[in-house]
Amino acid sequence: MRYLAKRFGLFLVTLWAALTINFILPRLLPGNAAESILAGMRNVTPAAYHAICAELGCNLHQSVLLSYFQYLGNCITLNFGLSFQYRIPVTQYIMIGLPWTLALVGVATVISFLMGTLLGVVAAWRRGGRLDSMLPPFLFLLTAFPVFFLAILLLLVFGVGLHWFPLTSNYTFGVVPSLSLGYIGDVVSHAVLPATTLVLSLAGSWVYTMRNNMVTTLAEDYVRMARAKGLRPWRIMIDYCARNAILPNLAGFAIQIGFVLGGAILVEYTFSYPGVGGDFVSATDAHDFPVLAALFLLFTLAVLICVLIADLLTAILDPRTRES
Amino acid sequence: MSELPGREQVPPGPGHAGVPRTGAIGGGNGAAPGGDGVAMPALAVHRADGSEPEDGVLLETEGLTRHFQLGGLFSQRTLHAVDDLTITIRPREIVALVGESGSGKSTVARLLARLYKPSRGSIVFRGRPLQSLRSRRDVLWYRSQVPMVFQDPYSSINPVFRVSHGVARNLRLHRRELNARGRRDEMLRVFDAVGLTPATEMLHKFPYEMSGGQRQRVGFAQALALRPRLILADEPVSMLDVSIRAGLLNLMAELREREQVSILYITHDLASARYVADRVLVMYGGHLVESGPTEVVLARPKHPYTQLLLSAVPDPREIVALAAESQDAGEPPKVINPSEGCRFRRRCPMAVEECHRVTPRLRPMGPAHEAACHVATPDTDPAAPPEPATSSHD
Amino acid sequence: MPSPLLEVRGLSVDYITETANVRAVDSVDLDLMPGEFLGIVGESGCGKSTLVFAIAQLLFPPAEIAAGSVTFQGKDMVQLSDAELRHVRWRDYSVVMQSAMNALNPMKSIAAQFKDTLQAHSTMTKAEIRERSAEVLRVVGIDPAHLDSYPHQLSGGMRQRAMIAMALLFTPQLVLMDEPTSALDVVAQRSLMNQVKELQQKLGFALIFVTHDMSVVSHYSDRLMVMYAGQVAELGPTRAMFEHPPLHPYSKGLLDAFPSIRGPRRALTGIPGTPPDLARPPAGCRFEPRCPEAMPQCAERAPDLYTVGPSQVRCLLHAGDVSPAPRPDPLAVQQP
Amino acid sequence: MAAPAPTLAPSAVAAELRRGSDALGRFTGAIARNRKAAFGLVLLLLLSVVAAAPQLFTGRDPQALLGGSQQLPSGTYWLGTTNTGQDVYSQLIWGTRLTLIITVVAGGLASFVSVVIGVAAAYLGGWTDRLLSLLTDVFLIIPTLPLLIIMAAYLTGAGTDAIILALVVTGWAFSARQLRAQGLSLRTRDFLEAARVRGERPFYIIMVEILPTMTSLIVANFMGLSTYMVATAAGLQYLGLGNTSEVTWGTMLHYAEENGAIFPGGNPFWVLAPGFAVVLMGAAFAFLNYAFDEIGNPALRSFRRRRAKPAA
Repeated sequence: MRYLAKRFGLFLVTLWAALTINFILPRLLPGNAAESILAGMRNVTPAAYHAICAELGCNLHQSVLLSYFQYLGNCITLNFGLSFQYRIPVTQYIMIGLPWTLALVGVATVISFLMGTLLGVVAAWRRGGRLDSMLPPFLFLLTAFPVFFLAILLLLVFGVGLHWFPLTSNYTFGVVPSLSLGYIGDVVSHAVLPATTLVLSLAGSWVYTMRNNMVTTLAEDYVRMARAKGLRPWRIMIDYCARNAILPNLAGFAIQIGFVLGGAILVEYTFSYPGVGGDFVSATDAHDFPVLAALFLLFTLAVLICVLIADLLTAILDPRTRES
Repeated sequence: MSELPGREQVPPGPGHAGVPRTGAIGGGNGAAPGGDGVAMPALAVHRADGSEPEDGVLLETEGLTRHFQLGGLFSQRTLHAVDDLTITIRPREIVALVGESGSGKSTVARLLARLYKPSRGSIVFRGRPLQSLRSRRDVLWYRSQVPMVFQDPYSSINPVFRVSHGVARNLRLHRRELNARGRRDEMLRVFDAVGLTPATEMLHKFPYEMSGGQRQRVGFAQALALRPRLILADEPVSMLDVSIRAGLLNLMAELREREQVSILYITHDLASARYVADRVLVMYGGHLVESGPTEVVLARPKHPYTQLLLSAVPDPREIVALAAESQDAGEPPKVINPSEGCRFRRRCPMAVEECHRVTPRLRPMGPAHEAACHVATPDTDPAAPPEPATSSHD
Repeated sequence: MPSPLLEVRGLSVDYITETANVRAVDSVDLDLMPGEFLGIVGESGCGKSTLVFAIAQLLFPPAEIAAGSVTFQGKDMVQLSDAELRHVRWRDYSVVMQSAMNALNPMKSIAAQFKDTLQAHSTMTKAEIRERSAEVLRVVGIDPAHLDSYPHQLSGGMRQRAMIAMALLFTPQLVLMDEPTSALDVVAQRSLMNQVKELQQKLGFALIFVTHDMSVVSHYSDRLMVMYAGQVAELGPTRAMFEHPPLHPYSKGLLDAFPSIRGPRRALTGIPGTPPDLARPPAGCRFEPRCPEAMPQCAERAPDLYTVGPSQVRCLLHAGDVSPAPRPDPLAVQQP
Repeated sequence: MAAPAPTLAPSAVAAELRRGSDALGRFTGAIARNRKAAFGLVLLLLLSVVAAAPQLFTGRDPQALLGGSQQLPSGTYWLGTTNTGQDVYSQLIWGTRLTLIITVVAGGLASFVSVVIGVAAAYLGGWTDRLLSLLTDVFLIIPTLPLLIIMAAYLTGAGTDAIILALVVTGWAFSARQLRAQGLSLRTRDFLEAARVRGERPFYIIMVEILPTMTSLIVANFMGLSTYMVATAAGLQYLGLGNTSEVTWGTMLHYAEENGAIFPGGNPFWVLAPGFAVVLMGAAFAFLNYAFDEIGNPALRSFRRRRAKPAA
């Protein structure tokens, strides 16, 4: 249990760090920049003005510490204030885009985890085979491709070039969202290219990490013992090799979620896919700080939850974390 | 090779005139030490050649203790690695510290090398307590006289530099009186002294170009460069093949003779301790359980653990296996939050009620021979020469 | 003479690396009788572990069997495919490795690791598996309550015993042990050796026991094979090698390198120099550069295995057609 | 844009320690022999030459409005023109310099920070280790691109230095963790205790005894970080952050995307050229990283089984 306590401690500290960064960053702005942003606002209602001021900390008569705790209070109660652009509560605004991004990132993560693990395990298991000698160099090259360029390439080839998939957005404009097969088909066809981009960008490093772990595990004595015991090859691969290769790195995989989210922002921007990733970029252009802050917390929280899940799995599956 | 001076004729115990030896130093890379016989270790305090003997003690510890805190904030547990250790080391003497894994012998070495701070007790080197050595000059004074040789030949030398790196650093730090020329000559001298010849060639090699035995010799050469008083050797031969081991053991005996240096030889191998050491200290579970001149302790072991250790050492030349059918499974003691009483009691065939209550203190068993056991009986006639070691433990 | 359980003929193993192909084991011949205890002794790098893993068909790249045959139960194991081998493994011969700490799967309990072995070769029910596992643990002196603990929760000695218990699950005809006691202290080592000998006599399996420390097997093994630089230097009854000086100068040097714990103390000389580089083995006898009794022809002519009484030795001194210069064995003379 | 994750298991350190010889001599040898490393190095040298002397490769001013809007590649404009008629090819050449500078400087600084924190945490141990490891874990968990975008957004108009600062602050954590792992496995090595027993000062021990043995991992991490920096910096500029008036491959991608270069009627080469240039630079560093991974841990090398099982 001590292992879990330690990891939960990390969860809290990281959350607090994210909150604090969010609080400090706007205050770091050089004085004039804050004014210039405010000056740039069109038809700013007094309430919005004060919200922005509080956000940017320009009403200095209020002590920083007080506004810090006020800010923390707001975050806990999910009250992130109003979006500058749309004058609606930030939480409400986020909810619109969130499901789309969750679907996209969720699917991409699951696929790349499964594909990455499978390819890594098989490549390492058939050491010296075609797959193992051809895979690593190709995969490594893949990591050299920036995500947004992968997106552009796929868009260019399959969208503009072959017209297999629509070019932008999450479903055809004007189609009424319903559970009909047609609508779902439409949504899926819109999601294929963005999801593929994410999978390609993530699977690359995952397969490489997995293969390296497997290669190290294969050299262990207990794998040689497993062969000596006459166990079936696939049982050795799964029960002895994969289990020892995957488990210690679950936390490492969870941290990769951070990269997936980063990727999602770039992909949604390129495909103008209306998820929170796209919102993130548009909020940046519009200096919509409350939305930016909330989304940043959301992303950090997402990764934190994944890391916690990974820790839970490790605590359950890996006996070494249990007290001897 | 001439017959070796019979150790047995020399009655043990300090103060007796040692038998002068004419141990010639064998050159050659680990080559059999040639010349007329091998420098056999003997307890020589009064040198026949009249060199002025040092005063009685080089290093002594008083109630030396080291505990380690384990566990998190709530489950605080203490590991008693070394408890209440009182030993003395004299000049030009090889003392063997023998014990199994978990006995605390390596912790003692690290305490004497100031890698660990004692939890309690004191260490006094040539009359100066270590705790009082604060300034860099004082620390360097101690470091220049008490170097250490480590166990693992593959990790005790930095692989990225040439093997002469360690020796050069020692000379630069502790032998400031030497100029570059002087340092170079000294490097050649120490490499020759440990049998790494041709020294000029060996100096330029990298660690991965050397065998385990040669690397350990580099370790000794680094120590020699300081003109040390006491070398702490933490299991210097245990990772070497048996055939190379003999060369290193002979080297230690030679160094003790020629370089007037004492060696604390830490090992789990009683046979090698008997071969090279003048005195032997046996440790179990962090306690010193028996100490005395090697031949006496091995001839008449008083502590049941020493007897068990002695009987368990397989000797290929024994014609028939000793009928030592001891059921002892050799499980190491648990020294985490240990209770009072002798720590060997659970494995001891002679344990009595008192053993479970009172931790035994070291009691004299014969001249310079002590054991920490309630049941052990001192020698009736201390002057009796030790009969040949055939005792067996059943 | 009953037919041997295991016949090894001309077994050679190569390590294939980009720079050179190193012949770690050079055409070893070996016969093992049922129920026989064979000790294999040699220093690091002499190929003893490689030989045993070659016999057990457990070599991983870059090591590969270059030539020779290993006939066990009438079948040449080198020719068997992995599938065919799988049925023989552990049922008829099992392996005990050096450090039990990483030979046991850290992620699975002892019981689980016994279970998957039993299930691979039999159709025992869960209860039978549990019972059999408890039984073999009791045989090696471990409380069956430890079945559900994990490797990191056991002490060094107990892990080693659990490994031996696992090797005896099917009471195989042959057990191969690769330095099972080197990680143990001398007291634990003796008690384990006593137990291994007891089990061998009770269950009747043949045993190949590899160690770098000659003294460990000196009282337990029936026959002893001394290996040097990938070749068999000497092979013969154990007691023959200890009661009077061994035939091969290397075995003699090895034996003399042991400081004695009892009896008179003698000066040790050890064996100076280092073993040859197996990538470029010398023409003549591989021990010649370090041999105190080397003769001029030893450098050119590679000795074969010559039979001397019950033993075989790879040394020209015993070639019969060479008159060794009569030199008294220095150590034998002054034996008091 | 996922950062490559070269895992150098501590057990690999043992292999390196046993084989390590004088650092520099062996590296040049290792690089020469390793095809990937050689390929990466040649590519890098080429890019550096282009960065150093762009005028050798194009006479035109990258900003000058010359041709028509988004013309396809032709004899005069090898890669076509931008929407304002600028020559895409000369922009590509002139953009090399700043892109390489940002990458190498950010990669180098992040590497430096990760070495300092990683080695300090491993060597000093105790509370410092706990604090630094916590700091590393926190920066590992916080998603890097969002944090980067926020910092860039707040620092708009602050130019390239701000971007480099943001890249370094968010990029150091992963390699710090790896360096700490290797540092910890080194701590148990006796030669560090031997140095302490000799009376060496801690600073000397870190600088002379620890760092040289970690060179192959430090270099591998620098290469890995540079691959990450190329892609991430380009990503930021692609989103329109940082100083969009400077000529870099990232800004080219930004304007190309905004002006529909990839859609029918646009000049696709305006986006493909900088895109593949970024990939090229990333690949150069990636291959060097991969090569140093193999030097550090030979077991990872992929090889073809040469000989079939021998007949009896």
